[in-house]
Amino acid sequence: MIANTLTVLLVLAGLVFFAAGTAGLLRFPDVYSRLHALTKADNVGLGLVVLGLMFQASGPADILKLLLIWVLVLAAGTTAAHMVAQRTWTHGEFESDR
Amino acid sequence: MSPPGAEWLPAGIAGLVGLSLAVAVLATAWPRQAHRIGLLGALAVTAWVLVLSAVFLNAGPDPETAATRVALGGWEAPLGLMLHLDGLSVTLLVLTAVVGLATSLYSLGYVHDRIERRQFWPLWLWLWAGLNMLFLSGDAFNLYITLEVVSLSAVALVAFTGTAAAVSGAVRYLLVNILGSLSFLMGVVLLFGEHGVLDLVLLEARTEAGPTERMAAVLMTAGLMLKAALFPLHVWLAPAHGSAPAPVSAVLSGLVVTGSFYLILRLWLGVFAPLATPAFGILVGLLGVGALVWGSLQALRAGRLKSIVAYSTVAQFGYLLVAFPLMLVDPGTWRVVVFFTVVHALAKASVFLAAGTLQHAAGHDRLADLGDVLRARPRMVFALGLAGVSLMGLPFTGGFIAKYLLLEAGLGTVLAGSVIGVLWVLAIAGGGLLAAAYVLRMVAPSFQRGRADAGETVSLWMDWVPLGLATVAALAGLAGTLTLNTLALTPGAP
Amino acid sequence: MNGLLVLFDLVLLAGIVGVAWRCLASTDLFRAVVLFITFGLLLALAWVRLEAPDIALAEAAIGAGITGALLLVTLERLRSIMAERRSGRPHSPPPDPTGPHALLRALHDPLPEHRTFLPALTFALVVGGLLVTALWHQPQSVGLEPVVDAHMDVSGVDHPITAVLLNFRAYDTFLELAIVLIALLGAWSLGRHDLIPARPAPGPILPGTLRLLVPVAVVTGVYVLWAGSHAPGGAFQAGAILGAAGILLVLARPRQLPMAPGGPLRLGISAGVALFLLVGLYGLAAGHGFLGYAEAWAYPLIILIEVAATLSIALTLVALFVAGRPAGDDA
Amino acid sequence: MNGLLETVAHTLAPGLLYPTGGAILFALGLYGLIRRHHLVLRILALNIMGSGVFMVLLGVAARGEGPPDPVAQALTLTGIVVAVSATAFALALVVHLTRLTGHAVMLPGPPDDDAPVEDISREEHHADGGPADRASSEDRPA
Repeated sequence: MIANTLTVLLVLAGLVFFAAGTAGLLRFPDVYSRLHALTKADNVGLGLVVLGLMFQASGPADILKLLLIWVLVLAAGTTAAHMVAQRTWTHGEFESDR
Repeated sequence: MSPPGAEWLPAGIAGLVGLSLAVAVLATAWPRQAHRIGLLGALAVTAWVLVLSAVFLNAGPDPETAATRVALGGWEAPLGLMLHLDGLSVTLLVLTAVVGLATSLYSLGYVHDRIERRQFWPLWLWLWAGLNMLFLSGDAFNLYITLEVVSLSAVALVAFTGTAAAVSGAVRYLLVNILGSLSFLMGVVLLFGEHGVLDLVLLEARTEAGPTERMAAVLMTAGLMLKAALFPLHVWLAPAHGSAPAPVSAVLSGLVVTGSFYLILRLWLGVFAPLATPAFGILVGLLGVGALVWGSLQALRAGRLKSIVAYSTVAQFGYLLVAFPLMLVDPGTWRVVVFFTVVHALAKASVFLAAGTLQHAAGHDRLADLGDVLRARPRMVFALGLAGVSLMGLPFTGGFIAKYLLLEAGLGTVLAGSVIGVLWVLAIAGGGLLAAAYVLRMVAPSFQRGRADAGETVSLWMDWVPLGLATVAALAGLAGTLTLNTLALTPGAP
Repeated sequence: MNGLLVLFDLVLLAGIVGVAWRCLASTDLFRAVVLFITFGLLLALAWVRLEAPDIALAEAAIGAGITGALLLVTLERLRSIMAERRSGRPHSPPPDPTGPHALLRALHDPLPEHRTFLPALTFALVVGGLLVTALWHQPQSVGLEPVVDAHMDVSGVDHPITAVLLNFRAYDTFLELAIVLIALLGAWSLGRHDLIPARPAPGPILPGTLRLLVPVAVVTGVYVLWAGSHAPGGAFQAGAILGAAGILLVLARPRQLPMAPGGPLRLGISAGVALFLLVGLYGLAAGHGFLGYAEAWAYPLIILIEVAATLSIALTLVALFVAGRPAGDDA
Repeated sequence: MNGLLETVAHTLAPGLLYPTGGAILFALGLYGLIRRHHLVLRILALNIMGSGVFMVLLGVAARGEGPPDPVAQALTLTGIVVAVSATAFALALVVHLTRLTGHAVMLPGPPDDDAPVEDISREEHHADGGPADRASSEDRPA
């Protein structure tokens, strides 16, 4: 019961971060601030969702898998953000971005 | 006591699939020897098909199912996949073997560049294996997969010369093929959703004329008509077939298109049989008349030899549509239709091969400037003429017997009091006249006076194979009774 | 709870259809491709809702991932071809729709886009409407679930989808491998490959991440392959994951693709099909039927085939990403 | 009233909702295929049509109470792999076509009298090596 409540609360908190990140993606003016909103919100939001789901895991193996997913998304997201930012820095923004 | 050989039949059927696949895989993995593997493979597959059909004709089909069915991996339908051999598949397998062997021999001379040989042979052997599997498949979803094997390798063969015309034709051909496959697959999904089985025999036992069957019939037939280039869904054919290398054109016009048509026939003889109504038959027949007229007119105004041949495919397939309403009146007509397809495939392949030789010799295939080469190469003129005579349907050729039987069926409907039957009879007779006109266009320059210049030398294979295949096409009439009797060994065949 | 799920289904479907619509209506190719990748990921969610985790995995890895990478590299190639042409010789104009044979060509060729609106709309509405009608009139069929279930104990594996793919309908799966191979042969027949026109990313971040990700991808691929015998996963998903790792490696050094030796590469791409065929022919000779296994040997043979298939699929997907044939193949 | 509610509830069951969505995707892809001329968009349209087919298949398999039909799911997996193969090949063709002609839209078929047809059986075409190297020197006459 407590585990379920914690799960719901943590996942909901994670969703708030996702919503904020999405709003930032849609509303912020340039690539850099959008990346900032997106990656930060996704990292924390996904962390909270993963934390919440850990209470539903059936064993340590599941918990490890969930953690692994989080770490991998962090690594992939960081690299992608870096590359998008670097491309924008050297080549300028896409026309359709403005 | 079953006749000799019957116990080997199932292993022989699965073995044919295995053999044609093994040849293709070997050529893929070892492209340096692909042409040698291809030649040996072609001979082996042809021999296997001939022995298999002899055993099948001797032993006869399983009396219970009226066909010989093989459960792959030992899993019977509905769980597993069944291979299905009956008179219809035997006929088309033999046709494929004959045209395939001729094309392989011809390609030995035609594709001689070292790098192109490495590209051509594996793709061609995959195409051949795909066709064999298509004719043997007895499962709706497996048919979709074999269709994809056939169409992807066919498109690759159209494109592999890498010229703008060829690649442009191939892109068009690929999009059409994917669309046709998806339409077919949607039909399969509908049937599976309603009946929960994929095996064609089981499906046939469960179908009745409901909304699912109607929609599935529309989707699957339209998809296959696209692939078979049946009028009015034929517009992709001339660019693809006309710009491909000669052996590829021969296989496309002779076998690939025939494969899709085979599937339409198979479905309407079995699963969709309850849906055929006279009004539907008349609609199809009218499309056939349109195909005959339009395709012939295009062939009459085309300026390139290969374009003429490509458009004549559109026209000749009109006969198959015209025959549809006749089938509804006299169900036995379907055997004549298959016989016609066989003769057409043989004749069409030899015309394309002959056109390839002439193009090689002259360096182009513009009809207006081909006279010199035609005059210097009587053997090619003879091959063109012999195959053309079969396409026209002059007496004593296979084409004559096929058209005679079609006309007879048409007259039968007229005598039975059908007014529209007059149109079918006129179309069949008129189509022959139009065919005579465009066939004469192809060979006419050789009768005019002028310079004779053999042009580039051609290899022995390219010189003799078209003539040999044309002779087979002309003599196919002798095998008419055998073919019709073989076809009678098909489940549910009237 | 049920009502919420229905609401979720409706929102998801609306999203899928909406994204597909925006993708097809887009005038910007890059935007269309990004929307298509989004479409694939949303589809994966739908497959989860339809209790098809295997398909969701495959859709995310193959449908969205690999297809997305192929589409993006195609756009980059088209862009660099165009740039080259613009700087070099004059651009040949697109085909002229009017001209001597305008009417005849209209039969062959697509009409101008603005003239296709009504016919296309009517056609699509009729086809869609008929489909929906047919679907709504379908009775519920039992399907093949009970039959498969009854044979699970003799299939050699514990996961029904793997049992269907590699035992009951192994012929389909074999031909599917063949189709992947034929697509590659087709792409190779068009010509030799050129370097991938990607802009190399300077700095240590990408190589560093790859050093981390590629081993993880290999482990994940092997895990997904192994899991396939009793849980969602299998050769195709594993092949796609390994293929993605290979594509990342290619992308990291676009200016210096490795010189692949012809012979071993050919063997690698055809290994899956070849081994599958050998096992199939052995089954025929041993009396279990073509592509059949003795019950005791089913599990090891299935695993053997899956390993070879995974390697071939991964290799073929990377080769399809690079497109043309490597110079080594002509030797 | 009750009958109407029942119909709505029945329609919204996943086993009917998703097949309907699949039919819509199929029709949408068909529409896009006819409307759009750029070949990459046409390929996307065909992929969307294909996803529609898979959605119908999986939706139909999930109808009813029991576990979903594993055969339908296996068929879908096969279909997805076939689709990605065909897409990869189609994209390679489009790139090649663009390299030869400069545009990625459908060209008219060879008009009968002036289309160059490559004859690979003749020697002189191979002075420059294999078919691959011909790409830059060949173009379609406008």
